[in-house]
Amino acid sequence: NMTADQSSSSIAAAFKVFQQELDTKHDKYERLVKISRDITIESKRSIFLLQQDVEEVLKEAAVKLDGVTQKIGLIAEELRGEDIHQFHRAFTPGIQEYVEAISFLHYIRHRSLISLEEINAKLVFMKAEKSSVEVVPADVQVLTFQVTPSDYLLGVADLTGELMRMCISSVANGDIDTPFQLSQFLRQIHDGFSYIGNTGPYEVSKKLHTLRQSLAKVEDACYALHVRGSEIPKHMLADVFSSRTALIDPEESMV
Amino acid sequence: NMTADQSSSSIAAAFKVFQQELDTKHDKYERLVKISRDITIESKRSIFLLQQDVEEVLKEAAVKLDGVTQKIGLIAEELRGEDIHQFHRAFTPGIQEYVEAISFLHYIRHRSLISLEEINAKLVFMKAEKSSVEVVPADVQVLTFQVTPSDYLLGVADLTGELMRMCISSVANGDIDTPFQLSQFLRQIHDGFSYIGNTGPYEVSKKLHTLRQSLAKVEDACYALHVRGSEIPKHMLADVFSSRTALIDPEESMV
Amino acid sequence: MSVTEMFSFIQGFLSADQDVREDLRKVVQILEQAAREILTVLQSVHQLTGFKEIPSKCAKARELFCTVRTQIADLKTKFPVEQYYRFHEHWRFVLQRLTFLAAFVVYLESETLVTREEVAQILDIEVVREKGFHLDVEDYLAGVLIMASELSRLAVNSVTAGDYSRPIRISNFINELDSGFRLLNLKNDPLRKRYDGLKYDVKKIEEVVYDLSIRGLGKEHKCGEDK
Amino acid sequence: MSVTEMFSFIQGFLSADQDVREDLRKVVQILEQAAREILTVLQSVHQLTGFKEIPSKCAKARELFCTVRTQIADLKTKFPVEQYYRFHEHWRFVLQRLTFLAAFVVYLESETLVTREEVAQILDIEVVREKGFHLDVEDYLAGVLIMASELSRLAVNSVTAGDYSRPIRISNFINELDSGFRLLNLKNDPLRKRYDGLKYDVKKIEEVVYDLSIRGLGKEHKCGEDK
Amino acid sequence: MSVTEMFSFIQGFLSADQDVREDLRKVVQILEQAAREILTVLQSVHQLTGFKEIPSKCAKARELFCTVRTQIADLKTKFPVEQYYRFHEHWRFVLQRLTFLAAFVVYLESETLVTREEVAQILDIEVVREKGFHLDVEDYLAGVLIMASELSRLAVNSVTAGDYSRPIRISNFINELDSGFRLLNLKNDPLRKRYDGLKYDVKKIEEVVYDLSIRGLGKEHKCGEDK
Amino acid sequence: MSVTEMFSFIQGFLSADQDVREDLRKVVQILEQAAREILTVLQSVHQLTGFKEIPSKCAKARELFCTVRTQIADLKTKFPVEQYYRFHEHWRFVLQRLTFLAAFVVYLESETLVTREEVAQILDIEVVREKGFHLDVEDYLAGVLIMASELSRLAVNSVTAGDYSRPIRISNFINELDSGFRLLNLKNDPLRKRYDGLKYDVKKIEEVVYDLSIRGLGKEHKCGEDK
Amino acid sequence: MSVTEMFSFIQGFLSADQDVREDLRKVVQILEQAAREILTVLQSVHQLTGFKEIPSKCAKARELFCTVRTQIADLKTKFPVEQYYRFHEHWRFVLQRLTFLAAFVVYLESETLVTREEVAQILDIEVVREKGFHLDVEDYLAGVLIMASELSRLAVNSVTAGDYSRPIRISNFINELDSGFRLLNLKNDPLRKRYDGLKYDVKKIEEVVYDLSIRGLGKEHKCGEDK
Amino acid sequence: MSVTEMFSFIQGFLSADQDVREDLRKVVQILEQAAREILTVLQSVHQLTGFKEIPSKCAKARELFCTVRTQIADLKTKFPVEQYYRFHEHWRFVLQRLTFLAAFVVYLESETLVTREEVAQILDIEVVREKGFHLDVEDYLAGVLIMASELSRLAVNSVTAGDYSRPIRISNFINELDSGFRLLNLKNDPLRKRYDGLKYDVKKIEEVVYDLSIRGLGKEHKCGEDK
Ligand SMILES: [Mn+2]
Ligand SMILES: [Mn+2]
Repeated sequence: NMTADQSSSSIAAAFKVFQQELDTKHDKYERLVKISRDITIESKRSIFLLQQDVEEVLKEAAVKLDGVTQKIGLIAEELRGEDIHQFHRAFTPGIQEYVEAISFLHYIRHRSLISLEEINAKLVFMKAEKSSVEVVPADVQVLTFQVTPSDYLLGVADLTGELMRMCISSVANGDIDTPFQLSQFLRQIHDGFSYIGNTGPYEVSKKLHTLRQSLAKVEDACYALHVRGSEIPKHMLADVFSSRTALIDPEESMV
Repeated sequence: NMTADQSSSSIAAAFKVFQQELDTKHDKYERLVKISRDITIESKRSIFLLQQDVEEVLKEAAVKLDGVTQKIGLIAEELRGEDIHQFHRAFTPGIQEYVEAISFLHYIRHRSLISLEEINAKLVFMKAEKSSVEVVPADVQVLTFQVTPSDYLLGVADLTGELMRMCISSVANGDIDTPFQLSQFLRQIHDGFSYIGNTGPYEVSKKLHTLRQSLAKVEDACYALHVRGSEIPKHMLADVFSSRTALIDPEESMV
Repeated sequence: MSVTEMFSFIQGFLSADQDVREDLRKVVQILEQAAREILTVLQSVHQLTGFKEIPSKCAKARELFCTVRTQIADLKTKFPVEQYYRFHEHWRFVLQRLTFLAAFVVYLESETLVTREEVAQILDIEVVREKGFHLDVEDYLAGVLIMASELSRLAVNSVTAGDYSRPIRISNFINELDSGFRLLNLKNDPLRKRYDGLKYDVKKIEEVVYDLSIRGLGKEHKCGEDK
Repeated sequence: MSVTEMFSFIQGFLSADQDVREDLRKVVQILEQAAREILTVLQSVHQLTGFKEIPSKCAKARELFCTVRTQIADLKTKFPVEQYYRFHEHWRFVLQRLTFLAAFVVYLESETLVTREEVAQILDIEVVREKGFHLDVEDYLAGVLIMASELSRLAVNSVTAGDYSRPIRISNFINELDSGFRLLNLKNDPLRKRYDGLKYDVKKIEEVVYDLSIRGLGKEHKCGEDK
Repeated sequence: MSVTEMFSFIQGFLSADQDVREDLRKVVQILEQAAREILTVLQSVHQLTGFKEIPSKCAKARELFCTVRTQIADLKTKFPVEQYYRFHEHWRFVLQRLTFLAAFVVYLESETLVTREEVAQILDIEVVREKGFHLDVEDYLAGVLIMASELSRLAVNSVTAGDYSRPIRISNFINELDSGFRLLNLKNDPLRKRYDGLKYDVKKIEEVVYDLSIRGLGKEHKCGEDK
Repeated sequence: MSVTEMFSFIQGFLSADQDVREDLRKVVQILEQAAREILTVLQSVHQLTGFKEIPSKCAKARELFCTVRTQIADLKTKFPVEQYYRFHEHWRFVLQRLTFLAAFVVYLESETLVTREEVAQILDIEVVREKGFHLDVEDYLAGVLIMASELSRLAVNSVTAGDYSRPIRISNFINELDSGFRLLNLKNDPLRKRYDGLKYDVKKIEEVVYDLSIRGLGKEHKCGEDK
Repeated sequence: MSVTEMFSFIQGFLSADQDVREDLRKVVQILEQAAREILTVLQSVHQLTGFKEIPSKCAKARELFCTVRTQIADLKTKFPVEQYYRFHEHWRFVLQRLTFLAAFVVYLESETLVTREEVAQILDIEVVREKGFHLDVEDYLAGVLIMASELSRLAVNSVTAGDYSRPIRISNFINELDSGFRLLNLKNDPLRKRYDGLKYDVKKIEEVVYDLSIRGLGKEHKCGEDK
Repeated sequence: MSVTEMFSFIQGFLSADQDVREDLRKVVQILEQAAREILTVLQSVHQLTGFKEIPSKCAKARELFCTVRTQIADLKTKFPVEQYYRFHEHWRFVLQRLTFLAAFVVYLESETLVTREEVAQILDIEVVREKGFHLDVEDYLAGVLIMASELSRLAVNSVTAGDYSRPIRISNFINELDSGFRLLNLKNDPLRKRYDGLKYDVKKIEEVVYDLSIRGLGKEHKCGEDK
């Protein structure tokens, strides 16, 4: 029985180590889930602001998104020295929503698709080490977070839904340029996803149907604009929309 | 256009109020979800401790569960003056897990089913009002939380799974009384759920199958104990298990 | 308390709950019937001949709301008032329909957006939860969105009926409404979906206005009628 | 970067990913074959005649682990080492099987619980993630639990083969293991399910011990062999 | 009676039931083919050239309904008449399609809503269940709703074919139909879903009428026919 | 008849149908309550102490079937008897449960398989459809299969209660039942699924008999029957 | 060729295909009935009295396989032989059942594993696909696994019937079978799932042997037969 | 032959099968890549500027079909030709996509419906199963239906690009296709579901033609073709 006790304590000791390891991992996972939820909510709110397409609101959204970026910094901190893929499921919803928001802001400002590099370039964080209480600049550490290509793809897939909403709003506001621009852009994204086809992650395939529907809505909107526009001579067109289009700020005013 | 502006501002003013109302609700919902997740995790950990059936571990679990109770206090605080059913979906998973844990502890201590009243009696919280900084006892406010009968039922349904685990452990430990007690108890719960049948919430019906399986496992265990026990004269039985059963503490030692 | 007693106790609670729900289902079904009747009255505004009759149709609808009030009063007696959200799903849909109808009547009468207070008054319910059976803000907003869609239909039919100024007024109104909704942080919930539909309504109305403007229709009327 | 370029870039990444997975699938399939071969060797301990041959069977199994090490070495070259968890699902199952086999060999040899370090050594992998391709703690634990189930079978077959002391030693060992697992806060995950199975193994072995004890079998042997 | 005898006896029951269902499946398949043929005949009314041929197409369809009647007569012989609802699912779908086709023919001929009695007559079945194989009221309504959707398509294609008055008549007809349905208290069943589609058809047709109206098309006809 | 009149007329039909269904739902709910009460009475036979009380429990259950008969009599009045299959789904489930309960009582009393005639008599309904409200053969079979599963539980608990002969009798009974079902040509329907469960019950009971046999328990009875 | 002609032509294809499937369904249903009859004959070996009758039961089963051969001959005529895999799903299930039955007969007769060749001969079909309607290797394996599960039941019932040596022979046989399957590299398909069930059968039979061994039952027989 | 030998032999079979499937997966993956490339080329016809380039795009697509032919030639070598239906699922999806692409090219070039023969020729496969690797009729139909949906998109985008005659031609083409499909007796299978989508495409295109017609757009072309 002596030996049993001894070996028992050795097994017990080993399992106490396992216990700590598992609990640490689980707690970290749980913290990441919570950060991810926050990121999702704030990103969604930013997107909602962005749909309003008014300069000051855009600024507000940009500020909100900077806050989100800081939250991603918290994820980066949790993952310091970890294998990002071990905890990926915990934060992927938040990151996807962030990609959707940031790429939407980027499109509004630049009328182009933000690249994965550009997103990742935003996710570099300077952290003052806690070791020394005084703020010594030399003690600053750089932390980065890398969005995976899959999360990027999934975020962009969701972006197309927002672009469709933006297109319909533009049509409703009598803005005739944006819909055509958007249809061009959306078609490119659609063709891109067609090109990737089923080689991408499974979730992308699931979103493809919605993407097609969004594209159809945008193409229908352009069609409607064109058909209606066909009824009067071209030179009158500008006149008809002049009062409204003036309200839409030209692109160059923002960067 | 003047009137349009005026009415516009009145609509805008109204919608700003709605915005605040919706955001407040959403934020509260989100906070409740997070508390609920914490409650779930801590309850699960308590249950795990309880499965060990060792006096000091029981105490540790009880302490952990007191912590969970305090977390439910946070929910009660969030719901102060609210309609509990408006946010019910946010915290029902946590509460169900708490019911499972607290009723398990109760069974271990008293070998009986904790009642809904007994659970609710634990969920009374004294809160010192923040208004005055000094701690004046007169300024204490009583907050309560009421577990719904459905959440109670769902928690008890999950309890049966833990009871089954406990039964198998007891058999494995050579404890011959507990399995028969448990089979009796589990049969009562099973009959209770049969009695309720499909009049209960939908989720209960879903759990009924698992409950039946748990009961079958416990009945099989008792059957196995009996069949094995049948091979030797009754008076020898005690002898065989004596060394082990001594380790199992008698009920009266705890309360 | 024994296990059996405990389950009897719970069973009692569940039975009571089922009875409440059974009662609610019945009252709500009657309410839905009433709502459909009001809708039938108001539908006639889309007809060629219906435009002149708007005031009388609105008056008729207002009358029918009396019945609705009685029925809602009945509904209130069927469950404990503090448990509003427990049974919310039962009347949610019909309350949104009734809000839509109230909002439509008010719009037809005064071309203004009904306030939550007004809807509450028309239905004889509360605005604030603490005061009693109330109109949830999301249900109010849903009702308003249903009306927006009805207005886009009205804009189309106004033109058919030869009224070229109404679409322009509807357009202004819907635009204001849209601005209001833009202020809200809607989640991915049913309300958000409905709000996405608003954009299509705005678009449709804008198309009507466009059709009128390129034909030089409606301009003179608008001036004449607006001021 | 244009949209097209961006998608080409991503497509490149995805293709690379697919290629890695294709490679992993192949190596893992070979590993599974090797694991099945080791299992076949060790299965013979359940046979009536197998008990005397345990040492030679263990030696044979140890030999076969050489091949496994070579194959794992190959596996490691198929993906970037820091992306262990990205492809974890590919080898998770086979690694648990191999852990089981290693644990079984070690138990048969010395009646002790293999440590994570020992498994890592037998498979020529790391314990600590930072150092390289490692054995995840959950996979180690899963492997140990598979062994527990095999031991309950061994306890049964030992009796059939006339070895009455082994079940008692297995019983003690499994009880210790059970105590160890009780320390862990397992979530509702696959590991928890497997651990629930452990209780049945404990139960089965306890039944065997009981059967022996009421027949007065094994007692004398236990004393004789244990000390 | 022994258990074996009883089960042999029961097998008799089950076989008979399976045979009936097999027979029904075959006859229904033939009926579906006939329905598709009638549809093909009627589809041509949507073509540019089809409008003049409506009478001849209707006549042709009426002829094809003869075959349908023969097939339904055959269907009736395949099962005991009182067990209509036991096998209802087998022919439910095709009966709705046939109702739609009958309703469409009648509308094209006379621009009226076919009654249940008329459909029953066309298919040579009963209206009242007690009298024999009958047309269930819900199936009749479903058929009518399918026609409504076909009419919205017809309105669109009428304009393309240069017939500007037909859409206006369709619009009036559909509005009347909509009012009719609003009298019904439909539950959340397939019929309710189909009825929700009617709203879309109403709106679509109104938009066609709007398009004509704003362009001043069809005015002369409307006056002429309306008054 | 105008469209409005026709639809009003149809609404009459629909309302009548909905009223019937509402009535049926209520009666069935009460029947389910009664069935649950009988179940509660019979479930006590699984208790350790319940075996001696089987006769009194059966008597009690028989009494409760009186109430069931009254309720079924009430059910029959709620719809035209020839429309049995139209509303079949409403009572199908509860009739299967009641068949199970009747079969269980009969088995406990006489250890024989209840015939469809007996069940019909206990519930005071018909066997032959033509004669009135009857017990559909598939519902009868479903009820019998539910009982088979309850018997496998009873076999286990009999042993625990020290009754070693009952499992052997149950085993013979279930084997006979299994042979009976093998005569049937079941399709891939719910009944087939339930029948697949019977195989598990057969095996389970055989293992109980095995456990008794290997320990020489219940021998005296077995000998008596075997030789 | 016009579009219409082409589609008429295609309809010919589709009809032919549907006819073939209809025919296959019917023949397969008859085959299933035959398989159930053979099963009923063989089931009696599980009965107390059945052990002595094994030879006569096997002979009876062999006879019934004649009918099966005729039916399979009929099945072969229903489709072009090269399209075996096009219609495979139709007969796959019944062929697995028949393989199980053939394997069970052969085991009962000679306690050996039926080969694929033997099954093919019993069913009068081919082993090699090129030669005609054949027994797919996966279907053969599935049939063998069904038998393994039946043997674990037989081991249990042998003991009940007092035959203590049979379980030991079954145990050896099943172990050999298990080793055989361990040579196979099964994917995550239905076969793999069934094979996972084999582990349970192995364990179950080992426990039966254990039960005999610890009670000193069957020893004398074992010696006598083993050596 | 011992059990081990037999299973080793069987493993040979299984490995061969798995190797074939592995090979097929790879070739099909490459084919899918090629199909996506052709799609990318053809999708540019939806661009505003893409209409003039249709001939050059078609030429480019035709070129890419050369590669496809080589890959299909490779595919054919990977399995015995008579086992087409055994492995059908592997290439079914990609063959439908390629049929769609071939049909789309042919339509863009000549505005005719590609025949099965033409598709077979473009892919360098057979029409008749007996002659070798062929295009299954259901896969051909599925591919045609995918094209129909693409054409409805093309009709919309043609108008946006200012081409008003194309939609009218597409409308006629789709109507003919719809008539063709109505000749088929499709079961409740994937093809039937796809065909239900065709109705939506027909309607969509008719609405485009309507929009043009009511605005007098595309008249000149229409007149030319109509009369
Ligand atoms: Mn979004
Ligand atoms: Mn639990």
